Amino acid sequence: MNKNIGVYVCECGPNIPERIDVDKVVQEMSSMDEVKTVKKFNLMCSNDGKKFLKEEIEKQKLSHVVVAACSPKDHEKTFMSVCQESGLNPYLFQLVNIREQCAWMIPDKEEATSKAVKYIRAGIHRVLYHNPLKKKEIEINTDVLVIGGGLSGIEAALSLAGPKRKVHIIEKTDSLGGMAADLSQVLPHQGSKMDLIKKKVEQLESSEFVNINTFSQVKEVRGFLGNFEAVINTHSGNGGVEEKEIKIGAVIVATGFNLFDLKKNPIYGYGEADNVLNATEFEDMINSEKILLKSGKKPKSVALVHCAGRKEQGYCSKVCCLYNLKFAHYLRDHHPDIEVKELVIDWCLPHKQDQSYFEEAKDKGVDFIRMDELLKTKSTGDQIQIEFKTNDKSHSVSVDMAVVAPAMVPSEDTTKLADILNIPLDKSGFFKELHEMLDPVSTPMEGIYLTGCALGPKNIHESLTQSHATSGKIFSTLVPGRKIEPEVKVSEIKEDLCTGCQTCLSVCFYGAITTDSFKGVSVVNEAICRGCGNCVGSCPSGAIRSKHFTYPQLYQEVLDALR
Amino acid sequence: MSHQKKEETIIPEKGTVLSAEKGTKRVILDILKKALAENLFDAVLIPAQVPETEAYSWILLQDESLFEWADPLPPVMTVQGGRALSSFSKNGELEQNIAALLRPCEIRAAIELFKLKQVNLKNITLISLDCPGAMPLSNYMSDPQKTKKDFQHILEKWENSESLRPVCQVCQHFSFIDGTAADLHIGLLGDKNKNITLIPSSPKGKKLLDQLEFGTKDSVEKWKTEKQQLANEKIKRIDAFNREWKKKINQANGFFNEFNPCINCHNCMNVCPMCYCQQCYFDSQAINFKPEAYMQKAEQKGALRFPLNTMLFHIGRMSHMVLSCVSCGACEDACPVSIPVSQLFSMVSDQTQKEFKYTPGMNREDALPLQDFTEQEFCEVEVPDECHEKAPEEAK
Amino acid sequence: MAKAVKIKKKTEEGLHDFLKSLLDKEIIKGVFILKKMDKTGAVSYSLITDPEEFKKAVPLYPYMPVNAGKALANFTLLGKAEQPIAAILRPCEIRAFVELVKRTQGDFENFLIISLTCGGVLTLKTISEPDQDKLISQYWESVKKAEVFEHTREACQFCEHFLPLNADITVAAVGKKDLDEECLLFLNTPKGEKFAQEASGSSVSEEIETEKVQQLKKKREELKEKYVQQTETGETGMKSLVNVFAPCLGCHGCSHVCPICYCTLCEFDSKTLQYNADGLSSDLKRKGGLKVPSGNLLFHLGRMTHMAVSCISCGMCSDVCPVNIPVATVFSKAGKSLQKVFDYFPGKDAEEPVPGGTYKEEEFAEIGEQ
Amino acid sequence: MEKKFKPNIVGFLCNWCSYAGADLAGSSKTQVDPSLSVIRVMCSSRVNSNLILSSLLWGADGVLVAGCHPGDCHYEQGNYYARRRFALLKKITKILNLEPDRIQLSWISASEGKRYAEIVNQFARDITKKGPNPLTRNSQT
Amino acid sequence: MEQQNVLVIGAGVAGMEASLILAEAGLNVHLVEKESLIGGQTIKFEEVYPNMECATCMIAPQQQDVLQNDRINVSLLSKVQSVEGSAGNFKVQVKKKARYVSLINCIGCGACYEPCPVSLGNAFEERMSQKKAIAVACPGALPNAPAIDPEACLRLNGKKKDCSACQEACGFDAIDFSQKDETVELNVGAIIVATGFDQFDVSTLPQYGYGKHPNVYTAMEFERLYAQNGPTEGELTLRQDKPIKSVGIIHCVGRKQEGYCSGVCCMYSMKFAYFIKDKVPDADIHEFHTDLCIPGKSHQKFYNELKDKGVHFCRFEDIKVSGQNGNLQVRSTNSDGKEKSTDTDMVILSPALTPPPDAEILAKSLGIPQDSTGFFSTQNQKLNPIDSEKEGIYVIGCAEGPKDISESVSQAEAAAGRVLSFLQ
Amino acid sequence: MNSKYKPNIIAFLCNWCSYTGADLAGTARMKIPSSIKTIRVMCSGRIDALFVLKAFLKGADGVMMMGCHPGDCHYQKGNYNTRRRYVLLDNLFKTLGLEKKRIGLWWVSASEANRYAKVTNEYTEEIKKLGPNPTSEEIFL
Repeated sequence: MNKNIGVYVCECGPNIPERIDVDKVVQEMSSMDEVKTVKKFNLMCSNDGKKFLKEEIEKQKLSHVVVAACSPKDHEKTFMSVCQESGLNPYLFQLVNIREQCAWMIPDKEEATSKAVKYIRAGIHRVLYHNPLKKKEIEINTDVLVIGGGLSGIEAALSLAGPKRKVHIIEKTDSLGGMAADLSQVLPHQGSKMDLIKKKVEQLESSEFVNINTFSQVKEVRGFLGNFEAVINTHSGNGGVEEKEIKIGAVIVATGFNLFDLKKNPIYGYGEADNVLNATEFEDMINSEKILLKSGKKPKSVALVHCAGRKEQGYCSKVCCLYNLKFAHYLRDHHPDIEVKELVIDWCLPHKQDQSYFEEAKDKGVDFIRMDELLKTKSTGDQIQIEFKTNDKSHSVSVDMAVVAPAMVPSEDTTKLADILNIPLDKSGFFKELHEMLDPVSTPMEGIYLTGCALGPKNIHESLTQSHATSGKIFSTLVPGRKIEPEVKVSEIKEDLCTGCQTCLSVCFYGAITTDSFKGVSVVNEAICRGCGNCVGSCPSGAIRSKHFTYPQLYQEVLDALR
Repeated sequence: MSHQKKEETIIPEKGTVLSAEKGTKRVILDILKKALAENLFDAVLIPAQVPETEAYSWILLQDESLFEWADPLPPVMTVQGGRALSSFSKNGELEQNIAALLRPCEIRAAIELFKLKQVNLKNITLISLDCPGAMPLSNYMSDPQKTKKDFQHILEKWENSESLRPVCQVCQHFSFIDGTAADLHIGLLGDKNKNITLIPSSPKGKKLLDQLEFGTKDSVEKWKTEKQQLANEKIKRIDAFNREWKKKINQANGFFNEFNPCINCHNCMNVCPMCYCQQCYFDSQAINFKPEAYMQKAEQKGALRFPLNTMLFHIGRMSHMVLSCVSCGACEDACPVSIPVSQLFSMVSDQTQKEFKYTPGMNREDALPLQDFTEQEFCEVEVPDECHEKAPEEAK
Repeated sequence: MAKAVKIKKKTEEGLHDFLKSLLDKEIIKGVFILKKMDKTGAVSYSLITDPEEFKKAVPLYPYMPVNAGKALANFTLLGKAEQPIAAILRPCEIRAFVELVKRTQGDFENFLIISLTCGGVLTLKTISEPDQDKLISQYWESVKKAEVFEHTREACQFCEHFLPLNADITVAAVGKKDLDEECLLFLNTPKGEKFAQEASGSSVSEEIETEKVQQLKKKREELKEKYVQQTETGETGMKSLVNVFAPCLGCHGCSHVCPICYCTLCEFDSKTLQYNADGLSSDLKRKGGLKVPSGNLLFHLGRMTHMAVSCISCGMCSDVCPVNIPVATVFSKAGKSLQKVFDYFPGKDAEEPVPGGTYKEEEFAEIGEQ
Repeated sequence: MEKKFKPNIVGFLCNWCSYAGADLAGSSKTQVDPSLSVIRVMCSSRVNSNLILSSLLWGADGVLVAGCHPGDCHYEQGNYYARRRFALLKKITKILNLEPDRIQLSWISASEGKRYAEIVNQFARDITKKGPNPLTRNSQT
Repeated sequence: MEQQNVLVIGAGVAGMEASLILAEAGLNVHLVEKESLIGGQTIKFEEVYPNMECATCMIAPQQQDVLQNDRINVSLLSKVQSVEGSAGNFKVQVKKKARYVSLINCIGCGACYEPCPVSLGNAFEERMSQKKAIAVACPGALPNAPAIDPEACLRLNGKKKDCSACQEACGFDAIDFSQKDETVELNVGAIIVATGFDQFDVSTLPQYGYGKHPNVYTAMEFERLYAQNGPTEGELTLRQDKPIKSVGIIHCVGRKQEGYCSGVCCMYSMKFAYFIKDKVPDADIHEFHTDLCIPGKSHQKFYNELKDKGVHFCRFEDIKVSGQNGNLQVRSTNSDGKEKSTDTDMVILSPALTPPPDAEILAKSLGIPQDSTGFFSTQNQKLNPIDSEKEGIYVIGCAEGPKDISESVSQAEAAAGRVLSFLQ
Repeated sequence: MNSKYKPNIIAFLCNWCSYTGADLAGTARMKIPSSIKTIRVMCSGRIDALFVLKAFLKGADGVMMMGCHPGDCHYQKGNYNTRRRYVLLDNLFKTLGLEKKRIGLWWVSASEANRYAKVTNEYTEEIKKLGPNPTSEEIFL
């Protein structure tokens, strides 16, 4: 193919000529081989400029275009779309940054000019090695698999299910509802009961777009965004296991949490002293509306102990303060004869209305005791003695009953599921989000989303928000009838050269590389690859090519840098 | 995210001591013969002399008649054993049970290649033996008889000899040091040549000894002591060796002077067990340029050496495999212009591997250094030095 | 009789001066030539552009660190040289370059090719010999006498094509007694004549193929017979082939230095021929033993089918072999026979097609019809 | 013809942080030494020994690799791998007898235009002080 | 819903995320922002906790995406005036102030700043630096184009009607004094409110000495002080210049007054300690806190790490800042009534997050209530956390209450999810 | 030689002539020796010298190459190249002292079922006389 390169130097108004001798640049470039035309233009990114470029490409029958102007961050896309409109593959274009990197950085005009020449020359040499890349389109399946039938899972399923999108929800226990279904009240300061969950479950069960699988677990998930296949194991009543395969476009992990095992640390006295309860057991008491000691008597005093397992786990579980307050409210409201002592390390009430809830409890006569560290909980005859340290002094309180609030910990299947889904865990053992701040419900595997306490301790409204967030993500990426366009500048493996050492596989964060075990070579899944080039950097034999950032392309730049 | 199953390494206290009156090599061969006869293995990978010639090569031995040619410890290392093992085991699990009798450096190469998926160890039992070193291949090729005699002498005395390959003279891993990854080790030291000591170093190895009815009842102390003595001597030598090479390299153009005679045949790479690539990056078209680019370089430099990129090849190859270099010396043996490739690589790898706290081929479970990282490491390479400990963030 | 220039100087000096003046006057932009490296005695090819660097050039040094045909092809693989460059090549190197140009692996344009009547090159191993200088003066003595020097490569010792083809200028060396007094340059082409105008010598008419040269040719032909005999290939068929190649390490150095083996990835290094578990199993069952890595002979025979017809017998392969296999001799033997069958002389003409890439309808008519 | 030595420095900048930082330096009109030529790569992990070594052997007086700060990588972990590879390379270049600080790894974020300028200027000063890469005139490379 | 258009008010991190998701799903988004740039408060931060990531690196690609997305129509310097109609069919009046700079012509070269004769405090930089009447908020602002402050500009405020310094300097004919404020009417199906937060005004509490002692800083001031693209380019140069040996960081400023815990101050206060330790490793840093509120799986680790680095944590019940000649003294009382006095060179106040001042007006025009704290109230705190009292209007990010970036982004994505689910 | 010896012969057949011819032989129920194992290629020109060599070195007792008659090639001229390749192999075998009868080239057209039967039978007989390929037992290849 004949190479006809068009080189266009944008003056960017006065910005570039101020520091760069554009005419000299034009003159230098025109002597280069394979450069068909070199022209300067006042402002390439303007409409006139775009029109000019379009005409040039068509008229001069250019095979490659180099524009020397501003940063690719500013106008790479602009000019690429001009190329596209003019029938030139947009990847046969190179933008050379002579504004930010030359004109604005180098005060000496001569130096800036020669630097610009250097850069443009590199751009011309580079563009000759460009390949016309084509966007691909992949058909998608818009159905969704929700793993976990707790509150988060239910909410996500409800939000997503519709005539154009089926939702499969799988739950390992016998029924939907999860942890939240056992709570006495979810809304402490408003006091309403938790039948809403029931309503939601009913709504799900009646929906024709939802497929509920109880007693089920995922065995295998493979594929990528828009094209996953999952194998589901369902335990039937007689001990048998039924296996089925479903096709979905996205997966939502809503596997919830477990409670910290209080027996792990003797200081909580749990399991040793009678009448030391954990939060769930106390919830049950509230549900049965009977607050009684083991002996059957009503307690005279109850201690609510915060932060059990916080130190062991290394994080604050966020919700315990509030539900302890809920207990306090309940006791004061319904059993005013019971004295309530609340042993607190730090109040964690980060919501605009929670503080007032605390103030109200205070007004109701709850005795808040600050402790720096819990030392011991032991039974002394009828009573439970709790020793703790505050301001470096030891104190103790004695009560009839102690309710200990355990930390939230990852649910037991988390590690196994992470392996199945090929997504990472964080140091606390929860699933790790793609980006803690900006992408809180995504995972490195595009199309697999996380919600609720699978990600870490969360309160109910946060979990619900996240469920909606996952549905938002899925709605926008898997639109029925639309195809997805994966990144174009991805890595590519030359099978002949690949030795199958799997080095690339181990450095790829996104799991975009797999092994074809029959051929013994690595394979890039272009739908997953984001094009960072880490695999290219790791491959010793040069069997991987990162499109648009190939070795020859970069070497051309290096060579010209060294001219 | 597959997790390699851990195979435990037994710190050996007990093994089997066998009399070697018949000759060390004979005893070893007899053990293997027995194992084959009892169908503990289907074949043995072992060096053998090619009949009618002085050449040695690796054979997969199944037919008993071939034992006539087998030699567990030939005077030279022809093909690196790791490479030989890789040549037939990389494309999947073997159907046969194979025992591979390799020198320690070959075992280590095999383990490195195993990590790189170039060796499948599923049905392979690795047997290592105390290695006195090997003779330079070129010496052997020009005078096989004399070299054989010299080697026999070394093997009897277990003393250092100038006639051994330089890297063998300073080899630290000539034996089972602290948990090499072989399944069974054959100690030739310990009552030099009167006895041999079989030390199991994995459950597989132990089972093998039991199956052969040798058991593990004898103390291996004697072997241990002697081995340690020899190791101490070698460690002394290696320091001097490294110092000397550093001095040479630190001269102006030191590196280039050493590689000056290079004719770009890439023999060093082709025989290197760790250069496992189908096509070397430095042979690929990625570094081909137009004549103008070369002219430009020639003009810049006044003269441009041909073949092109010879030095890039060596330094680049070093950057690729130095962390896995087992200092086996194969490269130096194969060099037609006698460049001390292996000595140089050995010096560099010794330091680099220390930096990365990695000894290649010691352990099947260690992750390869460049496939792994920790967040707090190597902060000093960043400039300006900003080594603040980061908030704990999840690795993988 | 051919046109020539005679310079009253030691041959190597005369050539040196001639090239330097070309470079000084920028008639050529670079000289592709053997050069002594600093400090170490190593010699390698260099493309010299700086007249200062040219001082270290040793144009006629009897050493071939790489077949220069391969090096030039490497240089011009992606395009022709833009400016004139002089290249000093030995006859077999020119032939190699021609073969590569045929396969579009190089480009002849803009090269001024200078060659010599070649007395052969020393083996690679001699470079590390301590009394190298002595060896070299012995070499030149034998060249003057048109003898076969024993420390040259085996392939050189039996090389009968030591008169260059396709050279613009040929330096007389073999059998030239007064090598140390005068430099005789034969001008074979108009291009050679044009450039030679810069040489400060007198025009003469001389004969290239002197009696001495013819004698040497004959001597070498005899030697070839002898060496081929020695390899023993062909006597007992497969067994002798196996024995000849038995020490092979599989380093493929021979293919790597071979100018005709131009592939970036050799098929024998590729996955195509690797063992898989199944194949291993059946072979092992059948034979009761198996050499590994296997495919040793397949490599050598296969390589022979690929390039023996174009083998220019430069001897690089033998020289590079770490286990002293006489590769070049075996290949020369096969090559000679094949070249006869196809009536092909490798490196003669860049326009002539490679035997594998062409055919005549009427040839070998009897084959396939029995 | 003693000309003042002006080094040739190759700078590999990651697209997301360091290149943006360099742009910011430009748009803030910060003066930056012209001896560094910028090559944009998507992630610092793309820059391996092949690229750095060839730059050095082909005569770069210095090579700067800049990426996102640890933990900030657009591709999550790329820069950790880049750092490891770089640590290895530092060891390797030692035997070329080059000053080890002819190659430099720096973390430059998108907001650190000023830091970009400082790092580049300082690096250019350092390299100028060191003088040309001896390999530039080495005919063997 | 008849309308496939959505209005997003506020182009901070939440507003941008919601817009991007909706646009990707194929809806048209009107993104209305009152400032001249997008990015909200996040772009003011140098780094964000807990992983100390560079905020600009994090946000810039998102900003680019918003500006380059064909489906997102960004209106800058704009405010919502009134809203009529109901879910599925809102009619919204948006008042768009004139920028006096053409975004089409301007290329952001900055030639116009120099000649402008007027200097004034830069609000973006908490008035710690000066800007011209025509300026961008900070280097790297997006869109990369200045705006003219009509109150400061001599020509526009009438003080010097013939001033055209900037116009003359501009090579692109980008300055357009003829621009007028305008009101546009939008038809949208849903509205997402992402108006963000403001900070509690610490000058109302004299015990902290803000305004009196120059080296008492607010959190936002410190963020800019530390920022590489801020007024000191990241140098910790104090207003009353002196070396920093000791710093006091006071939490919970305004918590009592506002009646809630903002949930983020503990973490960002610790981030400050981290910054200072980085720049001045020898500095003594005192974190004065009440309850440490550090929920989330990785936050406590951050705290532990700081403690290991020698940052002092001190719980107080009552606190007071006094000072003389630039030497500051922090007097704190603990729960036992014990008093402790600490000498510092610098005090940073971490104020509560409050609703922006114009929330009330917006609440009225949208017809949705505010709760007792002044933030917009939502239907049901726990089960419908982002649905406002009015159908089709969603409240996300700090408009709903104080929260961190992660939660804001979650809510943004959730709002998009709600809208899209509704459409389905 | 054991009369029961059954050689292993690999035959590479071109798709258009020889394979059709072989098929025809089958349809006509001609007797083709069971020692022949056919491998179909599109053109005899595809029969790489390496196919032949590899088959031979792996222990095939004979290797047959078959294609269309000269001038009949479905791809115009492929078989001329095949012929040259065969000459090359043949010459190589001869020069190196290998048993050149172990390889052979035959032209068999689509209609020549008879010829196919004839050459295969003849070749099998010839190979039988020659005995097993010693290569199949050779370990040190």
